[in-house]
Amino acid sequence: MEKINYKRSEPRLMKGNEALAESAIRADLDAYFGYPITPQSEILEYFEEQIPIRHGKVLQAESEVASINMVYGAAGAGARVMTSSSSPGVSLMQEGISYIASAQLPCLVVNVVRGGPGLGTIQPSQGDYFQAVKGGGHGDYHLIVLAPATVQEMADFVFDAFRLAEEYRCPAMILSDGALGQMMEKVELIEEGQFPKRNFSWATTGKPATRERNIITSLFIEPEKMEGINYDLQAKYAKIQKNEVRYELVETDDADIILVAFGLSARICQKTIELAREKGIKLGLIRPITLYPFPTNIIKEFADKAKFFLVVEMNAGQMVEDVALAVNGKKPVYYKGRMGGMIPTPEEVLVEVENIIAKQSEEKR
Amino acid sequence: MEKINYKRSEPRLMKGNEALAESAIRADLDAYFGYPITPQSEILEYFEEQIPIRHGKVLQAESEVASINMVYGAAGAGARVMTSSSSPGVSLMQEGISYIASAQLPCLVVNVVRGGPGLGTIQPSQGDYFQAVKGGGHGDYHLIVLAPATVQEMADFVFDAFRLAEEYRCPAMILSDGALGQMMEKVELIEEGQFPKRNFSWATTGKPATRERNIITSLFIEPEKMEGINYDLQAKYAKIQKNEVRYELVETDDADIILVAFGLSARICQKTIELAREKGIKLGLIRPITLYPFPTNIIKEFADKAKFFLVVEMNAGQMVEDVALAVNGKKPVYYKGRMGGMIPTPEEVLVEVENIIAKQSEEKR
Amino acid sequence: MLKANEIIFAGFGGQGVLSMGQIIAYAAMIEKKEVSWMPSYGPEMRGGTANCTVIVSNEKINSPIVSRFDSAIILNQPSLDKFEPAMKPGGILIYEKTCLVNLPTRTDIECYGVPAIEEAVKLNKKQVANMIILGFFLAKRPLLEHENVLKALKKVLPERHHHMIPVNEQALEVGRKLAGEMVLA
Amino acid sequence: MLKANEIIFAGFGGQGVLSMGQIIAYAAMIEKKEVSWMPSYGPEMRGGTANCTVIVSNEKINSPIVSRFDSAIILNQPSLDKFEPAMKPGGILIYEKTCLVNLPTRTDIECYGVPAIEEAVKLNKKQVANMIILGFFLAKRPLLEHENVLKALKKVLPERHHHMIPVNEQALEVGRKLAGEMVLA
Amino acid sequence: MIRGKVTINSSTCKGCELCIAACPQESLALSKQINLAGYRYAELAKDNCTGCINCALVCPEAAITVYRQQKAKKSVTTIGE
Amino acid sequence: MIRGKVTINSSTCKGCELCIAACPQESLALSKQINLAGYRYAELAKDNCTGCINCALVCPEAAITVYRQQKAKKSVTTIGE
Amino acid sequence: MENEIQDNGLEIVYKKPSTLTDTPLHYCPGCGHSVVHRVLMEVVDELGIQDKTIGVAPVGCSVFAYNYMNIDMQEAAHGRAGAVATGIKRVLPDKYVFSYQGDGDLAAIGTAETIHTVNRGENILMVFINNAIYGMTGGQMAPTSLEGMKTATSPYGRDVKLMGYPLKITELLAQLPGALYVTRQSVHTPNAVRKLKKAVKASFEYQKLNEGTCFIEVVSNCPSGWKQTPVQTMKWIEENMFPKYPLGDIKVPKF
Amino acid sequence: MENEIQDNGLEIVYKKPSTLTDTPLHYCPGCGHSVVHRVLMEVVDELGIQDKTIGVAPVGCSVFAYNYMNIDMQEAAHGRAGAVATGIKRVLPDKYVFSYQGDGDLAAIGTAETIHTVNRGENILMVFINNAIYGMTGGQMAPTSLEGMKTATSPYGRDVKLMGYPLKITELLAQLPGALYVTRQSVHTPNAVRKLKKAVKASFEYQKLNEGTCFIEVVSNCPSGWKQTPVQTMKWIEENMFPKYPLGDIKVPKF
Ligand SMILES: Cc1ncc(C[n+]2csc(CCOP(=O)(O)OP(=O)(O)O)c2C)c(N)n1
Ligand SMILES: Cc1ncc(C[n+]2csc(CCOP(=O)(O)OP(=O)(O)O)c2C)c(N)n1
Ligand code: SF4
Ligand code: SF4
Ligand code: SF4
Ligand code: SF4
Ligand code: SF4
Ligand code: SF4
Ligand SMILES: [Mg+2]
Ligand SMILES: [Mg+2]
Repeated sequence: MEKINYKRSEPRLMKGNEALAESAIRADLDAYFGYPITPQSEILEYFEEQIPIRHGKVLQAESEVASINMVYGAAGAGARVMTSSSSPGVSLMQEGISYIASAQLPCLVVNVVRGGPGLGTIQPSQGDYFQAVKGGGHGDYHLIVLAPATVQEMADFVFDAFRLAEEYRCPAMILSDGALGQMMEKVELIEEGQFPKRNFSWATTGKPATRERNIITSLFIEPEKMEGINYDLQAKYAKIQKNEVRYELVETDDADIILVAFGLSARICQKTIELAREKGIKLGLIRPITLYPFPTNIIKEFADKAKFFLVVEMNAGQMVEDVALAVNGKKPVYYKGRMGGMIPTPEEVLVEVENIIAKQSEEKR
Repeated sequence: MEKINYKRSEPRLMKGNEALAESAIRADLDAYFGYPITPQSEILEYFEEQIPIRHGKVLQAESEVASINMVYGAAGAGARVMTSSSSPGVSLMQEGISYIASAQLPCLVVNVVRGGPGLGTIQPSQGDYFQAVKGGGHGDYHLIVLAPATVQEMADFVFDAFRLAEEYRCPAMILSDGALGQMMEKVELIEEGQFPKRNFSWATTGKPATRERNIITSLFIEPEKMEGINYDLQAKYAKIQKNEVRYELVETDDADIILVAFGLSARICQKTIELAREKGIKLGLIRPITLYPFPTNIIKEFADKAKFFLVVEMNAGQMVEDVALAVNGKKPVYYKGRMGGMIPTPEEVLVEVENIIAKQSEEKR
Repeated sequence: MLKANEIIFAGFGGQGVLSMGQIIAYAAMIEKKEVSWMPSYGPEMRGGTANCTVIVSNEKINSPIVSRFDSAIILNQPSLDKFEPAMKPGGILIYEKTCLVNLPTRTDIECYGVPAIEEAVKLNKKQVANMIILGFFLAKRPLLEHENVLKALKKVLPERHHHMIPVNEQALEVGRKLAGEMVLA
Repeated sequence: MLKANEIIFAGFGGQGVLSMGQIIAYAAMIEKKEVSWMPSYGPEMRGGTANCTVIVSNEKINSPIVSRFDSAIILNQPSLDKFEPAMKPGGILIYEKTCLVNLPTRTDIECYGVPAIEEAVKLNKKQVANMIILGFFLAKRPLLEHENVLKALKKVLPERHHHMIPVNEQALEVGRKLAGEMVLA
Repeated sequence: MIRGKVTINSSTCKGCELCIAACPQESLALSKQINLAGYRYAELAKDNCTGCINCALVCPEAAITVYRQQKAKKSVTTIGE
Repeated sequence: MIRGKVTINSSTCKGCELCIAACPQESLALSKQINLAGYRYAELAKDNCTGCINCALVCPEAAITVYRQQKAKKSVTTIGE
Repeated sequence: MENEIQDNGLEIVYKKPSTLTDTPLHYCPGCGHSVVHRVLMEVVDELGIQDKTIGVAPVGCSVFAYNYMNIDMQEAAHGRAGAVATGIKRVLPDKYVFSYQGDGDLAAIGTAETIHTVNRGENILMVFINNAIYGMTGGQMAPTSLEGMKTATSPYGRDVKLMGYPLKITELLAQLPGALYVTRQSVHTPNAVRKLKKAVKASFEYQKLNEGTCFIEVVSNCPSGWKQTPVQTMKWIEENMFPKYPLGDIKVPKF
Repeated sequence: MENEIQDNGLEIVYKKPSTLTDTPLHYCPGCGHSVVHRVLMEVVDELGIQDKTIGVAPVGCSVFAYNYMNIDMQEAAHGRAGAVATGIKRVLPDKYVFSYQGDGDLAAIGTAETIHTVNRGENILMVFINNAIYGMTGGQMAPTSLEGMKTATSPYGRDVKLMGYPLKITELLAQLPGALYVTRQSVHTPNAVRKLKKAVKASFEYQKLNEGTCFIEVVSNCPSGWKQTPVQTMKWIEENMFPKYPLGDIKVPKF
């Protein structure tokens, strides 16, 4: 993935949700459509406060179903547009997201995940990983999924998400969680005016005499044509997989045990590494930043070196499947997680690591 | 999975959709709620014709969102209840399904899949595999997913689905496709009156003085409690995985190449086996009948014997991930599929097999 | 008889191609044969092309989807254009005479043009043209017993049209007779 | 000074626990320290318990979630019951005197009961009790420069309340003084 | 009486007969022939058309063009009123 | 004047003062004390209550029980009317 | 706790209905939700239908209604209480079924379910708490928020031309043939509560007739969302809500 | 094809509007959808706004509207055309935006989006084709199906007490302050088509004023779903549809 050096403002202390919203305004957002839901209502509230006195459009929709379809319309009209919600609301958007992916429209969907399933809790969770990366809607499609781990990334990834979405005509998602949305950290925001708009030749802006009419649709009633669309999509995904993978390596150089974790869990794991190294356990962390495209290759590489992998998630074990697919049987892949709004502690992750080590050395004996 | 020998009626020629609906009436369905969508509108139409002159309730809802929430209400009231739809409609149900799974209500959701993503086509597809088995809604939950391959199974699996759903308090899904829904085949229906109703102590039927009030909810605002719900769910899923896996083996005894396919694809593959064996290629087929719980173990077993696996799907490659997870690197796992409403032919599957054989023997040299 | 006969019925919506297929399917079921009937469905339901594939077999049918056919009943031009190339050599292709502009050209299949509409008009029921063709087909390819075809007819025809059974039977007979007279198209 | 100080602020909604935490966080940021502020949020927003965790550190903060604390500011009984056991040995626990029925019992931590409400009433602004406690805390744990705390106060207080800055400053001072007078609870 | 004429696109006409029902002059009728889509199409059967455009207004296929005797200096439009 | 009395559950009362505003007799007032949930609660402050139940009708916490001088033979109900 | 008749010649004329549980209500001080809960349970008590009544709670502040009402209840997804209640009533036609929903739930995300439930004349009671705000999520604009009203998502006041007009959904519903009884009540005074209770009682009694949906809007308050004291809210209801949402029966059954 | 003025002194007084493409319409013979398409494009032609007009097609028989109208168009998910049109109009406020929807789309699954689009007074035109049936999916009951009407999902006739009453959504919408112009038109006669066109033209002109939503219901037919010949359907419209869905303006702008 491309790395751009933007000019940034002085550091500020901001909530993740607000940093994300402010960043979107600075990314020259044309329109936001959304519906309140904890723990992300601050995003809508921030826009309702700022957009009228700055630039862009904001509308509180009657529901998440309406929101995502407003996004579809505005994106189809060539606008830079986003919505945000939390788990139940994002489930309601699945049909719309499938349409957007199929019609190949760029946009940003933010999911500030909370504990599920059902109404669940409003505490942080990563239970929507599968929905985000496998496609919770119908048919074969993908979102480009970015997983921030800090308030700084909540802000920055807005730019990345729009850049990728627009480059690939593909909806992008920021998969965050309640803790990242609600917490305040220092953030150096990208300054306004550095992120130019593209001119989309396919957008429905009114057909001038000089071009064919533009049509935004996902309907191709002949299956041969629909298959063609699917081949196009798959080719695009292959390209994204090739070019846009992003991850972070933490103390992996000498590590013989690899933690894999994203978002908030990855920060927990960093603390675990600290604790482990104090005890002489050589832990390292692979933090997928793009969940789709998934950093399969780097994990594959480490499958040769590491003794085992431990995937730490705030869910019942979802990304662990993608890690196992990457490792492909070369080394054991374990899972440790908490669910329904609970957050694993660095200490309990360490205990898990130690238990596995003990078990493995026992097996050897 | 339990096998029950039901008394059956004389063979009839029926459309898959109609056989399924008739079978549901014979399974003493209490209520159906649904909304028209091709290629499954016959299900609603059949009920609207038959239920008024037989037994049960039927209601054409205003949408799929309404349907699934009516199902929630009726299931919570202890009724045997179902809905059906096709891909875009099932996407709209994802929030409701997550609620039902979380509130642990038994019910049946039928997805007669069509080509996606988006509005797509109305031709048969298996593009909703991920949505069905990984959970298209938010949070960690599963449906019990049955994949029929014949009109006979379209009918029979209704009984299985309700039995499992009610035993585990877990929503079940029949994952079919447009072809199976629309085609006619001979079917011997299970006769009425053999499938007793259970009395659910948890159902909201009005609180008598003699018991505590019953509450159907998926809200557990303390994350500790919500995690408890999640542990219960995971324990249930483990039990389901242990007891309810179902699959079919076709000519696998002497096979050195294993096809894996479900539903309509599996029938295509059977023809491929025929063609292959004429050429002396020893093909066999594992047909997962339950997609969740997935028949991981049997695939694992064959990983020791087979040269390679070829997963044949009417999608861009979804079940292939679950097969690869089961094989865990022991043997190569390949994918062959068509998308967006296209159906692979037996011949092209065979060509794929031959290509892989050629490639492999080339690699050896 | 062949192990299986894979038949395509194709024409405009409203010409009765789906019910022709269903009659064959029902009759085959009555004879305890294996059978599958697969419509092409679509927004084209409402006009446009309609077709169905019927497989009649003595063995369990695996793939209900076939791309090559033993028999074809063709009631319009687009269907001929689509399905003539998909015929297996030695197959039979029957078309309604007045519905085609360009006739089939393959020489490795049997082709028959049946004046079904003309004959149906003679019976004062234009709608039974499809039954004339069906009679013709079954005479050329005696897959099924006549009496079972009649039983199947009763199944497929909605109750409210049962008064039309006699004219349908008559039509089958007309087709059968035409087949006797006609050796090659 | 410690590498990091992990502080919990807890009480009822409306007692100003969240803004206490924010003032610390802002001041730390002004001093170019690393900082994170994490609220507990919930339907309890509307009454019930509210709390926030603040980490002030000289190094990059990895986990913003902590389960053991160096410092605690406690404004009601349920919070004491919940967080007293979570204190690290040697930590400091400060509570408002009139808000508790049962006092803290641990002996391996420093505990102080501050008569903040009483003092606030003296200032004719009951709402600044939290600032008195904050002043007290910062006197006992001089994590931050006073001037930066004042700057932070201005940040956290909404514009429309800026006329209340003086009384808040006064309150901080009162707390600071109380701390000087008080050696152990 | 004003003299008019219609031409009907026989390949797009679907033979719905709405024009026939709408013609106050009963000028229109269905053809004996069928077109490639399988429909009998509408034709001008009598020479009494007044160019009132009623038929065109109700034609779902926009298959009808209507001509009318030139009047003084009305400018040509594509519009039905 | 009818004699009445109210008792107020001081642990569930949230001190919203709706009862105080609704009492035509101005019989009620907030306590000086706070309860465990941190609220000052309503109390009967004067002895002029008529048992009109107005306060109970508006109390969100159902914290108020109202008593009234026994009349001839009205049967006891739990109901507000 | 107390004896029914006291020694001193006082008799109990009002006490907490027995169908209300002892769980402390989680609502903010002075919130109208609690009053409506109590009134509902008073009627259930009075009619003796605890064993025949099934309630549906929404997503909104009243999501926990089932903690307080000692009857069988279901918690519906946001906006879908109408559909859930339909599901229950269709399979248990002899039971009393009611839904309880806020204005966001019923009139924003649940608009379709609300309209079609009433249009089908489902034989249920729908209780609609109009507090002109999204209470639970922290005071955002609701479809019923008044023109110019400041909320968390209309910080400059509701601009009706951009954000929509206050939606009088009750008036719309009253026009549907499926609606049997439609009324707007309030909780701002003791008398209003008395009337509300009458309406609730009538609705349960109508439900036996299977003649259509009963719909009660309750103009309520949200001290937290409105940033007013409870006593202020009651005044604000009168001065600001009633002009837009006037009290009274909008449709009464004709028999 | 033809010259504008013929040799024989005849001039063209009616021809296919140029903004209609040459793609043969996929609709069944005699279907009203086609007529409405044509009328819309006649107005676009006449106002010369092809380059400023963006249409939104629904899911329903008119899903392919974009194949026929030679303008920029979007195809919306079932029921969501109102939301999609809102999205477009908000970011392109100077363009003419219209949605085109069937009765299942607009008044069943899309009820919430429809009501809130109009309630916000989105400055768009909504065209609503009421053919009292789900045409595309094969003739199932629609919210607007008449009492007793037999459809694929009401084979014994619509039982309004079980299945809901014919929904007069247009009347409901007219009451929303966001609705600027609400009218019910038809296509059953040449004169009806003339009036429809007037309404469409007025709506596009109102759209420039930014004063609210224009909403045109077109009482249309579905020969396939109704199992009638096209000519029969026009009579059936008059005899059966109009008594329930009377023609005419329901709300006109007051300036
Ligand atoms: C699908 C979905 N969207 C949004 C939410 C968040 N949410 C919870 S309650 C609520 C609105 C509550 O407002 P209202 O219905 O008026 O009830 P009140 O709290 O005012 O009583 C919202 C938007 C949710 N839980 N689910
Ligand atoms: C989410 C979803 N549900 C259902 C459908 C199936 N569907 C397609 S069109 C349609 C109804 C069409 O009826 P109407 O809106 O009245 O349009 P008409 O065809 O009558 O013009 C339905 C239910 C769908 N495509 N998507
Ligand atoms: S223009 Fe008028 S008179 Fe001429 S054919 Fe058409 S309807 Fe008849
Ligand atoms: S109205 Fe048009 S389509 Fe119908 S018959 Fe006349 S010309 Fe043909
Ligand atoms: S019963 Fe009436 S008089 Fe007595 S305290 Fe209550 S409101 Fe006042
Ligand atoms: S109304 Fe109830 S809760 Fe409010 S102050 Fe009075 S007794 Fe307390
Ligand atoms: S937020 Fe408003 S509606 Fe919710 S409990 Fe508090 S006062 Fe009541
Ligand atoms: S099905 Fe009905 S609405 Fe659809 S095209 Fe045919 S006639 Fe028109
Ligand atoms: Mg509300
Ligand atoms: Mg319709």
